[in-house]
Amino acid sequence: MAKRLMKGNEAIGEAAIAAGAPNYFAYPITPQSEVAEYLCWRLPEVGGVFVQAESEVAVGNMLFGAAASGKRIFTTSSSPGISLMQESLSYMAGAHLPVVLVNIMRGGPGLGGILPAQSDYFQATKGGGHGDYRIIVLAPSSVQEAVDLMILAFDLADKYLTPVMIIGDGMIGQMMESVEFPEKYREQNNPDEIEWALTGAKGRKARIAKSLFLNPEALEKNSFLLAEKYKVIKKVERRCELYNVKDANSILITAYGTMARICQTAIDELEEEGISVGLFRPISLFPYPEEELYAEGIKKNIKKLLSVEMSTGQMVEDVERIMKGKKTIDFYGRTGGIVPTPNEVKDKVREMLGIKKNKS
Amino acid sequence: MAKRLMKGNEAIGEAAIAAGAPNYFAYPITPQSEVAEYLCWRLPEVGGVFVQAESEVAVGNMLFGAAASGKRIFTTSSSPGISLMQESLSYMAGAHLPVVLVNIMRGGPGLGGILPAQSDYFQATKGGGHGDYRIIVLAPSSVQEAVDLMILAFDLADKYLTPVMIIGDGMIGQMMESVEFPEKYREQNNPDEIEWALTGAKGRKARIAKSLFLNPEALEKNSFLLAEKYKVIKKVERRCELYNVKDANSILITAYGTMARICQTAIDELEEEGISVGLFRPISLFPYPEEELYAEGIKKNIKKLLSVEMSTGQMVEDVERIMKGKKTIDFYGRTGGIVPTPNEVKDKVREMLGIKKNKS
Amino acid sequence: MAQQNEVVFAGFGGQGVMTAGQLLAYTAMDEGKHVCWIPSYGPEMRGGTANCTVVVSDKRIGSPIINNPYSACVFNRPSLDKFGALIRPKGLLLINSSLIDVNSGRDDVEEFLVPANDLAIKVGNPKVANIIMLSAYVEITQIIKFKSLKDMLTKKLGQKKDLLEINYAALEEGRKLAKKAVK
Amino acid sequence: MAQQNEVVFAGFGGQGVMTAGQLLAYTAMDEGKHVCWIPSYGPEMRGGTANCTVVVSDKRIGSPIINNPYSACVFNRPSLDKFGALIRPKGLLLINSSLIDVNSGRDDVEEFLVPANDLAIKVGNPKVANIIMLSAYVEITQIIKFKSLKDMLTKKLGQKKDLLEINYAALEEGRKLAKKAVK
Amino acid sequence: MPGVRIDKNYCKGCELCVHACPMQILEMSKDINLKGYFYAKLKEPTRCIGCRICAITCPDVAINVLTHGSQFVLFEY
Amino acid sequence: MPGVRIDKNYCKGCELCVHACPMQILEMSKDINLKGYFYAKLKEPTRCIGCRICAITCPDVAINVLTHGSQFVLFEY
Amino acid sequence: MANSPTTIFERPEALSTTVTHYCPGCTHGVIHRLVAESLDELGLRERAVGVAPVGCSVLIYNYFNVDFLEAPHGRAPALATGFKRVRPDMIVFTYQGDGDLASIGMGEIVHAANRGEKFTTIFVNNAIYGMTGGQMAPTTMPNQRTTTSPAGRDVNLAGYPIRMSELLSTLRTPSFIARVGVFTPMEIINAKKAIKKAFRLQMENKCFSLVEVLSTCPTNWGIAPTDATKWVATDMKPYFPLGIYSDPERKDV
Amino acid sequence: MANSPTTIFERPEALSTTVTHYCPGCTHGVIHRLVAESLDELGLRERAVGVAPVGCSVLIYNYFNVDFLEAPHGRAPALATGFKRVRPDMIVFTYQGDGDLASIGMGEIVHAANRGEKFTTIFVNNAIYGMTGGQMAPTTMPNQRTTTSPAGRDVNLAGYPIRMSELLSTLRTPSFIARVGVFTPMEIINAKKAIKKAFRLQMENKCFSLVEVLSTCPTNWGIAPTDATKWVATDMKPYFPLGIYSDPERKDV
Ligand SMILES: Cc1ncc(C[n+]2csc(CCOP(=O)(O)OP(=O)(O)O)c2C)c(N)n1
Ligand SMILES: Cc1ncc(C[n+]2csc(CCOP(=O)(O)OP(=O)(O)O)c2C)c(N)n1
Ligand code: SF4
Ligand code: SF4
Ligand code: SF4
Ligand code: SF4
Ligand code: SF4
Ligand code: SF4
Ligand SMILES: [Mg+2]
Ligand SMILES: [Mg+2]
Repeated sequence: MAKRLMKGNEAIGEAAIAAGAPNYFAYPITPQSEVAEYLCWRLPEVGGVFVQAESEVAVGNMLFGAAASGKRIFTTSSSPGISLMQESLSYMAGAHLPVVLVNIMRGGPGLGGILPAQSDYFQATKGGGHGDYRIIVLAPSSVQEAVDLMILAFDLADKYLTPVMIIGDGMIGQMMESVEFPEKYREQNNPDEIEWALTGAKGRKARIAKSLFLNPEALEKNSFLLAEKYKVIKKVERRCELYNVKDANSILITAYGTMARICQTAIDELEEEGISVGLFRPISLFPYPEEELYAEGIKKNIKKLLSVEMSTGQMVEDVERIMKGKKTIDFYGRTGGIVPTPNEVKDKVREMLGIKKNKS
Repeated sequence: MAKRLMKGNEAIGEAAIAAGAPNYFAYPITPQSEVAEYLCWRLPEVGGVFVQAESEVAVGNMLFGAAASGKRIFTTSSSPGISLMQESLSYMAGAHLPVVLVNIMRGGPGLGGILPAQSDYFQATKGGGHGDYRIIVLAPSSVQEAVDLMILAFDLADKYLTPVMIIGDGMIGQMMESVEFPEKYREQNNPDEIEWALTGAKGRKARIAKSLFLNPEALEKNSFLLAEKYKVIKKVERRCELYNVKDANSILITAYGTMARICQTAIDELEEEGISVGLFRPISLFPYPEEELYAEGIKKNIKKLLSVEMSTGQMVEDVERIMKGKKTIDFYGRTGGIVPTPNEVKDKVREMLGIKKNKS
Repeated sequence: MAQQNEVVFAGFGGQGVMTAGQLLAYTAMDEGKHVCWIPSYGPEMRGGTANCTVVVSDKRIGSPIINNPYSACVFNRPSLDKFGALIRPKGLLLINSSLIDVNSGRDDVEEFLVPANDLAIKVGNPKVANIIMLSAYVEITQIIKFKSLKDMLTKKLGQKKDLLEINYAALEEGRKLAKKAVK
Repeated sequence: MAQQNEVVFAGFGGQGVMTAGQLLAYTAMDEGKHVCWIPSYGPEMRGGTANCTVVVSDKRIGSPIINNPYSACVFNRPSLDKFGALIRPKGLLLINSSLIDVNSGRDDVEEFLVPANDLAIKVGNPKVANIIMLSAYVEITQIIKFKSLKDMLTKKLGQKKDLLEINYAALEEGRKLAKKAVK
Repeated sequence: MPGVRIDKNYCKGCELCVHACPMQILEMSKDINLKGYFYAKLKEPTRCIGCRICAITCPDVAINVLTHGSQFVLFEY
Repeated sequence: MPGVRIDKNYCKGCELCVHACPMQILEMSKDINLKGYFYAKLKEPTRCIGCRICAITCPDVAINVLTHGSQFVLFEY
Repeated sequence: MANSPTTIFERPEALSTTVTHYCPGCTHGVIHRLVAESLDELGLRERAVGVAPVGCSVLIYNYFNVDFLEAPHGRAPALATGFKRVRPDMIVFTYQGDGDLASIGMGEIVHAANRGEKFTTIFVNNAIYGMTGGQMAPTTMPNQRTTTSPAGRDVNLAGYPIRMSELLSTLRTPSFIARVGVFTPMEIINAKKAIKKAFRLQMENKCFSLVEVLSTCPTNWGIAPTDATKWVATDMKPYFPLGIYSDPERKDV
Repeated sequence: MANSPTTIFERPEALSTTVTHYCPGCTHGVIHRLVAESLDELGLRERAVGVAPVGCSVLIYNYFNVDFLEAPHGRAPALATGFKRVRPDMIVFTYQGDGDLASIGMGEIVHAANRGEKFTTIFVNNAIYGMTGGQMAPTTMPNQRTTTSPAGRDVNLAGYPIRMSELLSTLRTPSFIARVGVFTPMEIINAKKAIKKAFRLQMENKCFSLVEVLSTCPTNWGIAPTDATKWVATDMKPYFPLGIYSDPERKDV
């Protein structure tokens, strides 16, 4: 299909249609309102469903209801809105329902600001809701990848019957890049072919989509079932990308999303200075590519690891856990809408290597 | 003061009064509705404020408003209710407001069940809301400790201007034990003596309690301010208790709350069998007593660590991170309202030591 | 008596098993012992059986959850079936023989039959079956002083003279029976 | 031309700087280049200045955020003050001399004065100042073929004949001026 | 000739039907059902007019109403 | 004799006052203020009746109204 | 053959044979049956999806032969909206208590009604939080004793009971809104009519429909079932007048 | 001394001298001033606490010499409740847009009003989400174009605009509820009266008070400020009738 120049927010909306999920429930919030502004006219064109809800609490629960139909459905929001969906997320996870959520992160906590941030990593990966559950979390670093991961997200949601969240910083939503969509758009799921979908108790026992188990044995069984599911996901759904990784590396940077691209530029420029740095970019944040990171980080040419984030330090805790104290791990972060620039990353790397900053 | 036999839920309510915080906003939910049923008649007696809100979303925000007055205020709830407070929690943290919340945890995810659980550890300690913030988390293991930690919680909230959460499993709320309260109950704060409290712009500039910073530099400044705060808290507010820790220990158990007491019984009985096991009980879950745990866990007599939780495994991730891969860490958990019994813990320990289970 | 004693009170909702347990706990506390009372709560509550466990100990109490309690007072059949089996060997079992016509069938526990409801009706109020059972339990185990229990009742019931009388009577009935039983 | 070229379009909201940037990005993409267009968004938006950065490259683009862009087209004074200083040495700066009566004062960048508003009024529509500026920029840098830009405009404006005419005229004006300037 | 069938094991002894029956021909039995409830029973079967009022009143759907042959309908339901 | 003072730097040029003035003695100036807005100004000061309508209409509180000596009050406000 | 008996009243097909967990005399049971009968009589059971609330009726799905969703407390209308929008061919209903709908769920029900979502809500108003042990609800009567208003609801601190049918019928979007009771056989008959009509209107894709049913909670009211139905008639009905508050087929409301 | 001029209209003390960020002609500015004047005239500024919404007026605290709280979107009434309950001696008000109050904040405003919380709400109804760029609000007029209803609000999918004053005045708890406008000088004068009365009633600890103000959003409506005020008069006013909907001092409402 021909390349198109598209804003991330619009591309995300179109990607859902391509994935056979033209069913959207949302509440406006900067910096991702363009998704709704795009889909409100685009979805009717393709016979989809567009609902502007009264709140994000309602959105989370509309998704819950719609998901039980077996059709693919999704929402997009930003940090404060996602916080309001935590109860329903916990319910959907507990009821084993597939749903895709996109969080175009803005600065927090609280009302914070509307500029790009990555400070919802903990909320997304550790579970902001109550109870023993996790959700799959994917982090695109370009508009094209946002499109590809959207489509993947729906497949994973259906495969594992779990909520899947795409987290991108404000830049992913706001920037325009060229994107390609699949030649053939996917048909919507046929509920009648889905053994758990609520289609009416016709000629079969009634089906129930629920998370209540008054009998503790049953509730524990459900929680262990979830735990098993996450084990499998951790085994087979880890995704990451390496950049400029070679024996010459003295430092390995970990960064995800747009932050990783910025590090790439810093890495290229450092290479010219004769400083060789590798980049480990997790694409799936849950499951975290633990083995992969460890394998790279443990290499003896790697003196230190550096986690670069648009936060005061969240993913770095996972990097520490995974590296088991085998290497020193440094952190560089800006937050609240300020994005670390390639220069800042370069300075940090030089500092770590005890190299004097050459004028520039 | 004379000992009183009290239900945990009621003792928690009385403790708040003792702490000079007779201001309560809540929405009923099992297994902690007794707090409201106690305070609805008890607070009027002491000239306090009792408000049954329309929802937990409202509760979180009533707390937000009330906290800005400078008076001590609090709520109690259980897992799903706490999930609904995440947005407001993030706001209060961002606005540097003191507030105390109690989560009498029940089985989850979703509606789950109403029996005791510890599956909200991640939500509480990693921040279920959006943005760069943390909250102080304390975990009592007896009704008396629940009372003591309630009083401490209000002091910490005022000291650091941050939300503080007490998490206890359903048992803490339901069980009756003897408790003592301070001889002298604390007076309520006097707003006029608090430099940040909203008392009316009389003869001074207007004060604003907010979390919005449209200027990214300002927002980052606020986030770094929070980060600094957490650094200090991590340094000076770590709390834990050791039980039966000695050189004879071959295994160190980590457990918190009621779970720790159950482990104590198991430990006592194992000791009689000649199996020596120590217990590390974190009292503050954030900040986690990292140095303390490491110091105990690293001792060479300790073959393995065992994290026992009423969950499918949450705190164990912190134990792993803290032990830096220096020791193998095992996990035993029951969840959904099922509480590991001393026998199960004993069996697990024997299994870890490769000891055959002696009939019992 | 053991350094730590555990007893389960179990029966239908409405048979006053929770109160019986609380009375024991209050009294033991006043005698300076460590106590822990924990109810069963949750699904089984509504329209079903209720039970509580009371732990009385000379030292700080560990697990509030007891797999195999030392003793139990069972007020109805389901409770006997459930807890009869759980009691520790050499343990103690009081059975409300007014409503339960069988026994635990265990030979490793001491068993006492207490026709609590019949005696209650005899003293004039079916509601005090729980007091009769409790008083018998206290007499047998001496876990607390009989006098302390009486004082506690007096304290709790306060002014309600007539109620007090019936409860005193109930205490006596339970005690008499236990004395006989223990011979 | 460098392997990667970055240009900032900056001015008041309403001066069409976003559109200018997007036109460039669309065209460069059609020429098979890697492109990234990123707007400034946030507080400054409402009633303030607006700007966007366009990165055009032969290889995959790294950071969408550019500290020191190669070039800038500034439409008003605040934009000159902000971006004039950021441009890389040997960089390129186009100044809307209709509204800006000073220059960057830098001797290490190539500077061109484009009286965009005046020329726009001349061709009959003050709104096409952005097209004039863009066309001048393209002529100078040859970052894309002039023809491709014209085709893109044709594609975007489609039927709107009269508008098209004015835009063509704007393109020519910008180009003429640039040719002169570059001599 | 109409009649009602009360499934005593659905009955929870709430007595609503007893109070509702226009003929006052229902009563509570002296003995209890499996769940331990005193259940409702028909006192004078012959006087039953098959009006179904007891049945529509019962929260536990413990009552069926039958009739032999034609049955006048007191109300549309 | 009443008069109005318009602080042109508060003015955003919305023209609401111009339309509101019962005497139609306000107009928009040809030049702009610091913020780049064409601001409102008094066309015929002498005809101002000091009714305050322009002032209460202004969303940006750019207008003060003064008077010398007594001033009849068109409306309680 | 006058001697082969014909059944003139029996358990509806849409109801399962499970004995409910409801307390003796709790009229949740009657309301369940009315819903089941309506689904059967309109032939909707096989394409119906119910949404359970959090409240005593959370287990409603155990008592119906109908597909069910279990909503978070108060959010049933949002779930119903989500499901119905993607499956407009199905028949969707929520069953909610007064705490669920009128307290925590206020936002969701008002907006679902205002958008004119094509589902049916059965609103069971028993003036109390039954499941959690009898706390005060927004519908609790003035001076009514509850576990969180032991001295009776103080209208000066907690305000007056909320009348949802009146509140919702201020919305301009067409809807069917009625308040009925099940405290006498006569009222049960009327309640049945209203509930059936609510479903019929959904069937015809006409509008959002809601039936508020005054119900009892003998357990938490602390009175006998027969006294509970009397209390509804004497105390609740005067404050919560029965009737049709909004009807797409009647313009004069 | 007829030649020393006396000021008969000037910026109220409760307003700061900061130039607002509002678009030209946005009547948020007028409403701010009316609130400030009321506080000054009643002598309440020094014991007042405002609660800012999330919406274009989120920065309201920059424009007042009054203590302020900044609420999460829609929750201002809950914050006001919390603050006022612990400081009944203070004067508390919320300032909320229609998205904030009528959409996400529906539950909080209805329950605060129903509990009869003693604070004042200024409800700015401009039929759109201003701050986020002009999306549809619950109050958006039928067929009104917005960024999420580019073809105009479709009442069959999104329902009709919600009339909050009518909805809230169905509550039995005493309250003062009025709808006013600021689209002509005359209406501004009436609006001032209503807002001042709302604060006076709070001062006297009488009841909850809410004033709904029909406001403009020239920017997102895409018309000139002067046309915007006309549109309020011609299009909004007929659907949102002005007047007093509930008044503790008048029983005949
Ligand atoms: C978020 C959340 N808050 C609170 C609860 C606890 N809770 C369960 S049911 C209920 C109220 C039930 O009352 P009502 O809706 O009137 O139903 P009823 O039991 O009276 O039929 C509450 C508060 C919950 N489960 N979830
Ligand atoms: C939880 C949450 N959801 C959404 C938003 C985004 N948001 C900010 S303001 C607003 C609506 C503003 O509209 P309105 O309340 O009418 O105020 P106005 O700008 O029109 O004055 C929205 C949806 C947010 N900040 N927080
Ligand atoms: S059918 Fe009518 S008459 Fe017969 S028992 Fe039932 S209520 Fe009484
Ligand atoms: S109404 Fe039903 S449940 Fe109640 S007594 Fe009669 S038969 Fe039994
Ligand atoms: S005071 Fe009245 S007359 Fe004078 S300018 Fe203003 S509106 Fe016109
Ligand atoms: S109303 Fe105010 S802002 Fe508008 S033009 Fe007049 S003075 Fe300027
Ligand atoms: S508690 Fe009340 S509402 Fe719940 S089942 Fe029992 S009687 Fe019915
Ligand atoms: S966007 Fe609309 S509401 Fe917001 S300031 Fe501008 S005109 Fe006013
Ligand atoms: Mg209820
Ligand atoms: Mg608005």
